[in-house]
Amino acid sequence: MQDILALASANLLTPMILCFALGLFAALARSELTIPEAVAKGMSIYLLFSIGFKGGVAVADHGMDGRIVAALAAGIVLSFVIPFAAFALLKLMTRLPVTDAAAVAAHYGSISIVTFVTASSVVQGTGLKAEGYMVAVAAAMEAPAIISALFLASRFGGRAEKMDAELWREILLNGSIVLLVGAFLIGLVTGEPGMARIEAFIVAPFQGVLCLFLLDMGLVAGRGMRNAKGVLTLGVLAFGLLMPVVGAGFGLAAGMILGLSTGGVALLMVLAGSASYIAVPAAMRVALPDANPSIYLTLSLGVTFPFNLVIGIPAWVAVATAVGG
Amino acid sequence: MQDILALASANLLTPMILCFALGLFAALARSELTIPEAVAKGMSIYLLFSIGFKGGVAVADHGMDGRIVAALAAGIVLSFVIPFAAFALLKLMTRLPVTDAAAVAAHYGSISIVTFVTASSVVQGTGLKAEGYMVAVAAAMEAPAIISALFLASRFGGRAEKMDAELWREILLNGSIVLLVGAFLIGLVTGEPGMARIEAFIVAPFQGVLCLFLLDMGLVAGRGMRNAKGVLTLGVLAFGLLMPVVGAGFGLAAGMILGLSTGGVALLMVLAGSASYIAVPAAMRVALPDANPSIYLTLSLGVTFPFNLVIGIPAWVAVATAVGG
Amino acid sequence: MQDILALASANLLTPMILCFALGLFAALARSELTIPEAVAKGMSIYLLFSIGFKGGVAVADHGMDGRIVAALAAGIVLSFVIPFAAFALLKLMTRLPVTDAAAVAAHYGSISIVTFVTASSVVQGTGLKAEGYMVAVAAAMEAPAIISALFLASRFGGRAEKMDAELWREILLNGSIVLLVGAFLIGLVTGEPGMARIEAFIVAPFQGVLCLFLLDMGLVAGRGMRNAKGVLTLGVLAFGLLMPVVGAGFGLAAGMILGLSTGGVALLMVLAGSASYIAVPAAMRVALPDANPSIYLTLSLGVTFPFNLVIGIPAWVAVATAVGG
Amino acid sequence: MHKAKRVEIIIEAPMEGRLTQALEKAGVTGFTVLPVFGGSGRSGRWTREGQVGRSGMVAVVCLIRPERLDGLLEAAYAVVERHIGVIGVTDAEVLRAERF
Amino acid sequence: MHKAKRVEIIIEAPMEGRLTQALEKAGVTGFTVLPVFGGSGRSGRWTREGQVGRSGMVAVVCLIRPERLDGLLEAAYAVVERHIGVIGVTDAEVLRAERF
Amino acid sequence: MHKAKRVEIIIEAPMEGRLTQALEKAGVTGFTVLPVFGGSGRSGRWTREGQVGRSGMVAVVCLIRPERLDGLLEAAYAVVERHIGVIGVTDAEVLRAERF
Ligand SMILES: Nc1ncnc2c1ncn2[C@@H]1O[C@H](COP(=O)(O)O)[C@@H](O)[C@H]1O
Ligand SMILES: Nc1ncnc2c1ncn2[C@@H]1O[C@H](COP(=O)(O)O)[C@@H](O)[C@H]1O
Ligand SMILES: Nc1ncnc2c1ncn2[C@@H]1O[C@H](COP(=O)(O)O)[C@@H](O)[C@H]1O
Ligand code: NA
Ligand code: NA
Ligand code: NA
Repeated sequence: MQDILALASANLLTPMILCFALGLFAALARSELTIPEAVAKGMSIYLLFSIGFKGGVAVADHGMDGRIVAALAAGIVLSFVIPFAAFALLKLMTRLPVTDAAAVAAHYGSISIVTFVTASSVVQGTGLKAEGYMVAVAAAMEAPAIISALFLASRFGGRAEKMDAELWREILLNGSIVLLVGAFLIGLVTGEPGMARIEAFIVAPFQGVLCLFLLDMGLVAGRGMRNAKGVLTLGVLAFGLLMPVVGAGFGLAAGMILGLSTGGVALLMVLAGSASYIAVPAAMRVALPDANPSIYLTLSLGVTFPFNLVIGIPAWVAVATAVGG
Repeated sequence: MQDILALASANLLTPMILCFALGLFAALARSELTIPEAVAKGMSIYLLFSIGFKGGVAVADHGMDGRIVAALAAGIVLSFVIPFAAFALLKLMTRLPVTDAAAVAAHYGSISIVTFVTASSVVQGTGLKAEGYMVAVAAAMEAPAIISALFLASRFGGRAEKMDAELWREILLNGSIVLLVGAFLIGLVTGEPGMARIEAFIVAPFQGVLCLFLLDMGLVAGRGMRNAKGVLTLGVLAFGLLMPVVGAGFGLAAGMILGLSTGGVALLMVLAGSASYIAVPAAMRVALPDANPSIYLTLSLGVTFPFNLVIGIPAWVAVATAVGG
Repeated sequence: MQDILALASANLLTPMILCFALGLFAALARSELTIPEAVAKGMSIYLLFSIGFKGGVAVADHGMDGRIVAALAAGIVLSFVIPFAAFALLKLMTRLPVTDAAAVAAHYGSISIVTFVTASSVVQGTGLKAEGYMVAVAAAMEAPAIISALFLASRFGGRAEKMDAELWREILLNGSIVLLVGAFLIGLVTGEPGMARIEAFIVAPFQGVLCLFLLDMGLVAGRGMRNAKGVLTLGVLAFGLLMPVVGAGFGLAAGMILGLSTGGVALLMVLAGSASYIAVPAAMRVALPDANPSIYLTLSLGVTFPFNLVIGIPAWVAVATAVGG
Repeated sequence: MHKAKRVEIIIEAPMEGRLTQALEKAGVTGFTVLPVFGGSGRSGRWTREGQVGRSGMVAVVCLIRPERLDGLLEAAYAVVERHIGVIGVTDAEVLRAERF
Repeated sequence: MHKAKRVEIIIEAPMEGRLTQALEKAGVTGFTVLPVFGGSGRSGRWTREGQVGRSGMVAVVCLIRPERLDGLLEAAYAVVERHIGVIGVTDAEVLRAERF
Repeated sequence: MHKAKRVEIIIEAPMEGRLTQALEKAGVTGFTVLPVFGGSGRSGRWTREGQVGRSGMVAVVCLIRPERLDGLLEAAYAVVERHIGVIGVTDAEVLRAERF
């Protein structure tokens, strides 16, 4: 417990979290501070590329761990299963209509890549190592949850669009999956010599870019919170705080079964406990258009994302350390 | 005098100034070279964040100097007072209508953060130190001048909008103030350990980013000059060259009274002698809409900014050195 | 031959080429991965500035080589002459109308600055040196080809607009020429001291930025290929693969006559063998509006650019080494 | 100058591809997509700045022969129906009728 | 299809918030804000590229029932009056009238 | 409120300068340039994203007195003639007629 508190407060006073807080403050105070959309997207491309490439180089270095296939399969299963838990919880705790509940469930089965990126940097900062292939696991967890959600929606009377091939292509080839997996493979192929060439670009400035990116995330989350009045009932809010813990529990179990390193377990908890706000919302606008975007966006961006950033990440690192060490 | 010339020519041949000159040339020659708006805004966010953060870390390192409050107060007073001097000079030297004169005066009471950033890098380049809290002083000087200008406008028969709470919020929470003060506080809280994490991002590439940013400023200033034909009478032009000297004089006096370091005096001169072209123009469009934007923008961006960059900064550094050493 | 293959495969497995391949794949698979236009333009500004500046510093260091004027003249002549060869080949190999053939010819006389930037980084990676003033030669080669193309178009019955002063200004002062030459001059004037100030920005991250930029180029080229169905006949396609070899031959001859270093010869081959897709297409839209942009853009971006990146650059480096060493 | 209708559809960006495909199927010969900064409607106020991902909206403008209006509206409506957005139609005239 | 008016207001970006608030007060149910690259008018030519700060202009487009036009114009005019910009109105028709 | 015409010209970005110069010569007192994300027409589908250089298209919107329409169209047509793009005209009304 003390460890968790120490880690949490150490985590709280990093430039990253403070930048996020600054963004939150600015948005809630309705400052006109904004990061241009193109710049924010540019930074996210940088972060995805960097984290994917570093993961690939790590795997190239330490050899292809035999457990990579098992880990990928575990990630896919988690992403399929978690929406059912989320849906059940939502039915228990809230009065959301079926379609909204299914849409929210999809977000929690999928992952937040920014949470993952931040967690990677925290894990590394605490001196832990994690399996390089965790970025591939992250990519594998993006999409399956969407199927579960559509199944839930049709099964319980909601109205889902047909999942046509076009929608599948869009989901599986969404920008962040392609970039993450692509950069991972490039890192895998080029290994250390490739790293030597571009290290000054993708390693040294990483944490600084992450700071500015989290500033923008704070702005976005804060704007989401401002729009949340009326949207979020107490039950929905409580779900947004409880579900990441439940998800992280799933991740912990899976990580232990897989026999991942301490850092790897922490990252899998973070993935399972995080909620998507890029790929899944866009898919939901197409596949479940009757679901209300303000609910799922506010929950995932305005409640769960900050919760994970400030409390979840340090907590899961501490738990993984306690369990693993 | 020789010192000033030596410094000036050393300053003239830095990549920064030459980049500004390149931008000027390209704009005056109507090259289609442009820096996308989003990229320019991204760079300015980087520069503000970096300078604010470094200031905060410096204060964290050397301890909270007791004089910080005095310096902030001095900055606010300067920002209030300078518009009166500017207005008087304008009445003497030009035939601008009251509203235009008041609007111009607001710009000169406020500050140009890019001039400040450039000056910081020159001050550091000449081996001088400056108080880390000067960035907070810069932020404090942004807004007060606007009040003076509105007072002047109503007092002398111009037509000013009512300053409603909304306008105040906009001015005080404008993006650059929030970012500068926020980054300062983040630097103050995280100190050296925070710096160690993001140094590779915010320190090493700083001067290079400043180069590209000044290239863009050159483009903007040059476009402003091209539009200036007809707008600027000789009197107005002379004001744009004289006023920064007058402002710097105020800054020198305040700096000596405060007992700032040599670098600090130079920076306060730069602040007092510079004219806003981001926060104040937007405020004037709301508060004094009858004032002609071409006049104040051309003056501040097309005349005073280049003057400060090329002559002012090295001159004030030399003066501060002569007076201080 | 073995050298070429070794170099080619070493070149193929660099992060740069793999990033380009990733972009190609993403575009052909219709992934929604995109790099915002502003970010792509920002990166290209960075690359042009960096390469220009480094060239200028290199010339400042090693002294103004007497051969610079000869090299510039040679570049201009190449750019004038190559369109005639291209036009003749097009008439032989394809059934393109005169106007289209002239427009395509203009692209091949001019140069692709991204190909040049990539080649510079490969040349440097193989331990070769090249004349710093090659960037000035690149700039000199951008425009003359346009005149040849307009001459060809009017001579053979096509319908060209009058080349008015305005169009000339646009072409000669197009963004990349101004930036490249400007940065070159700034590097020349500030030399090593200037470099010391901004090295951390323009040297260390260079290859990493180039990676992300080539990812975008891959996306652009892939989109071009997707639109190419129907546009490219076999003859036109063959031209796009043969012409860079012919152009490189011209470059080789010129480089040998000039007595350039091995790296310099390779770069001149790359320049002569590359095709413009920024400056010339815009000029063609104004000067030869009846020419079909899909043909010239697809050829230069979708065929010749990838060919040069993957095969041309390593091949010309190997040829230059074989001939020079 | 030829009589035409100008149809303006404000729609969520993720639906753009589906809308324009439907328009093309309905025999539309051209359209233009404009970026949108923000807006307000039944689903509240939103701004583009700071959106993440493919969110945001676009405006699709389409000039067509009057007799084609109904087909277009039907096709567009099928796509837009359950989505956030509006469709506005104005009378217009066009030059270059060979293009329609 | 229902009769409507399409109002298009070109205005300075710093005034956007005030204008849209005024529109909302005037009972408008929706509007769309489009970015503007540049333009020309009595105050001369300008382009967005290279502007610093919150400068630039936006286009606010608003579809409303004809009977609401006067209220809207009054509200808009009060904001725009002393500012750079123009207001244009065209006749239009809209689908989805339940939205207005 | 005064009668006016609203002219909307979609044209390639490299031609923007020439078009607006021609408009000014034709006595137009103002116009607005809007960015375009993409579109489709006889020359196929295109999107702005990922374009390099000065490519892409813009929309130029111009409100004018009806009696000036012919002059404007003539001037615009001379520029646009051989280029990709469309011109649409709608009836409009404007406030602030002193501006036209
Ligand atoms: N009356 C209107 N006039 C113009 N744009 C509108 C109008 N109503 C809605 N919109 C646009 O359509 C989007 C979605 O509208 P809604 O589905 O009503 O939330 C809004 O954000 C606006 O951009
Ligand atoms: N007749 C017009 N047609 C279209 N846009 C106009 C017109 N007049 C002015 N504008 C737009 O409104 C802005 C300000 O106009 P002004 O207040 O006349 O300088 C211009 O920069 C244009 O974007
Ligand atoms: N009917 C139309 N309605 C709206 N925009 C059009 C139309 N036809 C063409 N355009 C626009 O004009 C551009 C060029 O058209 P085109 O010259 O037919 O290829 C297209 O990419 C569209 O942006
Ligand atoms: Na999850
Ligand atoms: Na000042
Ligand atoms: Na060439």
